[in-house]
Amino acid sequence: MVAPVATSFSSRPTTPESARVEDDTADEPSATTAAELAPLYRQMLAIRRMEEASAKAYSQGKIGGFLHLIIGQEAVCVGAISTLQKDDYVVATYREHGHAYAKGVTSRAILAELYGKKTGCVKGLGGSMHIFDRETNFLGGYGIVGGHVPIAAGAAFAAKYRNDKRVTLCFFGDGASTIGGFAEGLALAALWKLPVVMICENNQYSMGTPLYRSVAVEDVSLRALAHGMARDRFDGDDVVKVKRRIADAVERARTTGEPTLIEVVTYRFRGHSMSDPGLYRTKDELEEWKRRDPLNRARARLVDTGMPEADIAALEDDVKAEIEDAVQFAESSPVADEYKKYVIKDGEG
Amino acid sequence: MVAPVATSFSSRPTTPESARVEDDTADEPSATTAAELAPLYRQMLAIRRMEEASAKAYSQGKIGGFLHLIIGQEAVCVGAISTLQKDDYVVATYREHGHAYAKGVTSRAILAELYGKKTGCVKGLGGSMHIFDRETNFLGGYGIVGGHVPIAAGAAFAAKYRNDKRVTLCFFGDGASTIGGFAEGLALAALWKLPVVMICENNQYSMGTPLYRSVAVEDVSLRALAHGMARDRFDGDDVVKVKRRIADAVERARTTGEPTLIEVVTYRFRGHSMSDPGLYRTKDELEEWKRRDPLNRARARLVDTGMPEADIAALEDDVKAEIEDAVQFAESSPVADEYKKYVIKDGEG
Amino acid sequence: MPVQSYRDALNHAMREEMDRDPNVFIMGEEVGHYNGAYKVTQGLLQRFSERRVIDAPIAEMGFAGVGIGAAMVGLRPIIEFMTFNFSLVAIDQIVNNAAKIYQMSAGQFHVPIVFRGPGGPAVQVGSQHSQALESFYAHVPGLKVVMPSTALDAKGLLKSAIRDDNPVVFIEGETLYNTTWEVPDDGELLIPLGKGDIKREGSHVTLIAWSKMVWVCLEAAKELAKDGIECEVVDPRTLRPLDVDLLASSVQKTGRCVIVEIGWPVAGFGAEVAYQVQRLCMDALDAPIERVTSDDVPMPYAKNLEDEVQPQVRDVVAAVRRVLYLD
Amino acid sequence: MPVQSYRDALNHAMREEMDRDPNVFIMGEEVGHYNGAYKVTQGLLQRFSERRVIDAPIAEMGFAGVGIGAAMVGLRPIIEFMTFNFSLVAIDQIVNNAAKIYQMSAGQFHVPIVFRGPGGPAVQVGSQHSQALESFYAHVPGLKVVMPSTALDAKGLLKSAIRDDNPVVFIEGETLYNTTWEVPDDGELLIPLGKGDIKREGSHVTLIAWSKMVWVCLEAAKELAKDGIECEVVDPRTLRPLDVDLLASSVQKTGRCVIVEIGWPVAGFGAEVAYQVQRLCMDALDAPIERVTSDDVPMPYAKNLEDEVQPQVRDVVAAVRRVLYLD
Ligand SMILES: Cc1ncc(C[n+]2csc(CCOP(=O)(O)OP(=O)(O)O)c2C)c(N)n1
Ligand SMILES: Cc1ncc(C[n+]2csc(CCOP(=O)(O)OP(=O)(O)O)c2C)c(N)n1
Ligand SMILES: [Mg+2]
Ligand SMILES: [Mg+2]
Repeated sequence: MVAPVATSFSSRPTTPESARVEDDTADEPSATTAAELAPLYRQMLAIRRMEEASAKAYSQGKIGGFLHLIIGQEAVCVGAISTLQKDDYVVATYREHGHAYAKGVTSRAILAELYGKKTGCVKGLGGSMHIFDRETNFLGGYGIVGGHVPIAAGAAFAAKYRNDKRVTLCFFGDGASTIGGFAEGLALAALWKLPVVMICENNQYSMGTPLYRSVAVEDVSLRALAHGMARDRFDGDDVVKVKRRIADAVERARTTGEPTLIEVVTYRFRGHSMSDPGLYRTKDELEEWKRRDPLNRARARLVDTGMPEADIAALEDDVKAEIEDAVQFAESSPVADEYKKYVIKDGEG
Repeated sequence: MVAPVATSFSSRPTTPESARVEDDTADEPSATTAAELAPLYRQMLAIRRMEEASAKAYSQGKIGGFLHLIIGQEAVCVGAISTLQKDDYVVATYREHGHAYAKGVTSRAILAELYGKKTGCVKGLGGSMHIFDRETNFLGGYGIVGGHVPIAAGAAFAAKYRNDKRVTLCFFGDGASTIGGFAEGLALAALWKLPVVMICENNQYSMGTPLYRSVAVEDVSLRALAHGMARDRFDGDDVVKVKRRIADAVERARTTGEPTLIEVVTYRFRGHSMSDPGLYRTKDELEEWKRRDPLNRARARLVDTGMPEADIAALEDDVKAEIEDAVQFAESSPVADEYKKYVIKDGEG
Repeated sequence: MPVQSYRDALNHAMREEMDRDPNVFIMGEEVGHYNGAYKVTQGLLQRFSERRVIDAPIAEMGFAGVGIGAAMVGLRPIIEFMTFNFSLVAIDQIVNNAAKIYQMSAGQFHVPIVFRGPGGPAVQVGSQHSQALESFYAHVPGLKVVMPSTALDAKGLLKSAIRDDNPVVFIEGETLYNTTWEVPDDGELLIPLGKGDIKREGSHVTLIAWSKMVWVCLEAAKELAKDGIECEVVDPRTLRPLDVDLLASSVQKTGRCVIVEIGWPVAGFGAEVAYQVQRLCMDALDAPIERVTSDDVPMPYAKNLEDEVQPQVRDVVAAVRRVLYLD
Repeated sequence: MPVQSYRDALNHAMREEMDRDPNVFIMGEEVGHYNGAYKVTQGLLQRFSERRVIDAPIAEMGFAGVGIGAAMVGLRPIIEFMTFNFSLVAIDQIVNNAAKIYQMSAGQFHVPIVFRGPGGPAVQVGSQHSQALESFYAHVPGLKVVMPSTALDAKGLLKSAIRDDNPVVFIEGETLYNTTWEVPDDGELLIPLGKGDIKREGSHVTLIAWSKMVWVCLEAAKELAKDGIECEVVDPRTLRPLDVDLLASSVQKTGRCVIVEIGWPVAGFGAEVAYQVQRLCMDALDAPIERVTSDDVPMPYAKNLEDEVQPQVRDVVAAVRRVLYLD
């Protein structure tokens, strides 16, 4: 019954080739100033240091469960979210510490959450994957791949319903591009013309699977074509460029209400989560990407803008102090203690 | 909190414009012969008469539940399935009497099933929506929109696994184009290069909703673009043309193993199901489509091929006799009587 | 008092709540232009326009999620599933998002949303369209689950559900839409979620049932009354939270309990009811608790088989006689 | 006898069955090149090549359906869910297709498929990743549901599941992979589905538990033995079909019953067990049946809260003492 011919179901050999974007602006840095770039650099650095601190705490057993770090990808969330106003919404995945921080959640609240402390942004109930913050309109980190995409469309639906001009950014991974929740959320956003920007952070792997083994065509942004939706695709290591390109889409959403699908090509320097040794990629591949570290790139550009080295160093010291304080805060906070309170609102309504 | 501006979520006024395909072959009838066309015409006519008989039986209370007729769309299933070999698979929706018949299920077995009789193709257990037939490799009629698309990919997967060169045809409606099951089935077929032809029967409505209120772009075949998949789109009222165009895709699947997404534009003359009065469309619209009735068209072409009127009439009498016999068979068959037997195979395995 | 159909009661509940609160909207397949596959939303599009009555394409996972996102930021969506059979493609949104966002956000976001539509077998629609999924939803903390049996309950409970700050799964009886009941013409008719109702008083046996099975129990009770057997028919109305006190006090009185449910037996909601009753009434029980349920099979299409599979009045009568040791 | 880990037992079961039958293949996220998110499929890609060990993209609904279609035409797929939490996006395929195709086709097509993967809370993975969904699947006729507690059962039951002609939902304990048990080195080690097992004999109280909770019960039994209380620990192993005879005969003997489950209480599978036990053993029962379950809440992240929510040995001990009226 079984044919003797071995049939392979994967479309390419297993060694990935680097999947850089064909993009004519790829190597032209976007014009910027110290005033614009310094706060972006500061945020990226704070996210990097915060995540390094969390990795350390994890290895000491102070953080548990799944911990997904965004190290290497910081320019995407920082550049994208810098285009928003406070009232705008952000919806993200389980890899969302950076997005929460960029939207205004403090490093204290994030780290305390990872430590499972009462002072965490969700009182130790959510942990790394489920950061929520009403104050900054951070609508959450979600653990089911693709499941949050319709939720982002829903926040945008509310903005359209109220005509309040708020914009929603929705972040998801390249691996989410094959799941129904993404397809349905995208279709509804297009049909109803909802003011949402769907941002695929293509870090080229979903866990250990390179994108070419997940999709037939390695360009997630093409999904927009069938919906007549605006789309964009670019490299994500220049934070200013990310900001510019996302700003166009945010502007489109704000003024015309129309959605955009954007794919940003990036790379994570760490494993999928803390337990992943990353054996599916070569050291060379990783090193190549590290040479394009968005933080180094931003720092170098900051120097180019004429910002004095002493000022940069002061900024860096400030970040160091902030994260040290946040770690200290998380360490010394009391453990989580309430959990029955947040099941049903207002008793038996 | 609510803006005073009324916001419409539908993208066009509610009167649909006729959605004909831009297709340079639209009005050139494909060359054919009586030998080719006569059996196709016979099948279409038998399906029409069988469905008319079932509508009558429904109104007499002899058939219950949901009854979805394909009247007006017969050229699609007949033309498409005529390209297959017996070993090939067909997977369809709840609107599948025609597909089953075209694959070789008898009108007796289909009508007896609709009557809930023991002699029905699934012994009265499935009814109109769930026709299955192992003998002809008809893998079923399914009631959950989109849910059968992955199953079709699975049958094609098995063909690839065994390298047995079988081809799978999967039929679904325009309304299925927004659901996750379709998106995932399509993505997997493309990724794994499965020998399946995905055929969207775009009859322009999902229940009472015209396609322009279901999707942002009224071209379901565009979904193929993002997957690098072959696609086609054409009018479905010329059965020979349907046969030719589907044959190309079947050939592709059989020889290269590659999938194709095809949209066939058609129209159903009856309501969505027997309980639907079809108030969402105008009489004029319906009449315009009826003028393009694929049966009339096929009959006229049969005359053109030189088939004597007497032979055509004989064929029509034959169909009449077949369906009368099938009705008689259904009426006189014993009622269904087994149902506990088909829950778990072989007792408590 | 005016008599109203279950369908109209639901329709008026939505209309009144949409009149009352501009944040309430309804979304689902065919709810607008088509006036609802079962006409429950009749006239709402005309009254409230396309902004608030939104026809959705076939994408239950997507529009359930859209409702959840909208609810998080302050709207109060009513999401109609054409039938609850189709909620299975959206259940991840309900279980993993709607039910958990209040908890995951430590109370910062809540999800005031109603998922509603008909559930349970209808007539001859086959196995994929004939299932009672209440035990799935009742299992999940963070949800409320409501299953009204009468037009009165339908109206009062749906209004409460729409005003509730939590996600509510509201399962209507697909075969109850044409049933009627006395319903006061009162815009503030609010029946609290979590309170059961005694649909008929009796002292010999307690029958516990919800949705359509209440009607079957009432019929059985009538028949049994002819033999002098008085059944108390208790309708919890809300499965989560469950009014265990009401159920227990009835069984304390009667000492016998039959649970009647339209769905499959194994791990159905009736099992939970049985557990609670035996826990609270073990000493009072004069016989084991009996369940009358659907046969443990996917639903066949043929009418004769479908009737055989579903709980009938005669099955309830037989079970009552068994717990009374009369046969 | 050689001792083996639960993980290796599962791995060997699949390897042996794939050696035995060329129609068996495995498909799921990261099952191939990554050797499985939990390493259960370690080495299978190398042994069987990409044709039979297929890495799927994130599309559970899609690849569950692909498995079903392939099974209909004669293959025997093993579909791995990275965890059963993600089966919720595929549940429509399992309930409406896998479970019903044998019935809908009146026996013409059957679906020999295994859906497997870890289920139940792990450690600190939060509410969306910590749920025990066995009561959903056990509700559905047409499915079998298996939940092994030991490496021995894991191997013998998985081999039987792969050879079974019906769809089997095979839920592994996410925290059991490293546990060990004596497992004979026997390629024909087949434990029949639907047969329970007594994991410890005792005469005072019957503890009914499956998967990880068997271990908790064994610990509790050890502790209680110090006070002279002898618990019988009964593991149904298969929830559907359920070995009610074994459960009932134990309770007939002991007269007391505590059901321990890791999931939510309301309409959990424990309710079904309780219904069956009270039905068959009402006269023998000297105390109401007790359940020990998770708290009725979405799972919190913090370790201290997570421990509080889940059933612990001390909770089982307390319940046993309650049904013995010792406190
Ligand atoms: C529906 C579902 N299936 C599987 C998983 C397990 N899982 C968690 S993250 C992940 C990979 C996601 O990859 P991608 O979308 O590229 O995001 P990244 O982790 O790279 O940021 C998988 C398979 C899940 N969380 N949800
Ligand atoms: C998941 C799901 N949602 C809703 C339905 C109810 N329903 C049955 S048919 C139908 C319309 C389908 O339209 P289309 O796909 O265009 O097929 P057609 O009926 O026109 O052949 C709907 C909404 C269903 N069966 N399944
Ligand atoms: Mg990725
Ligand atoms: Mg259609």
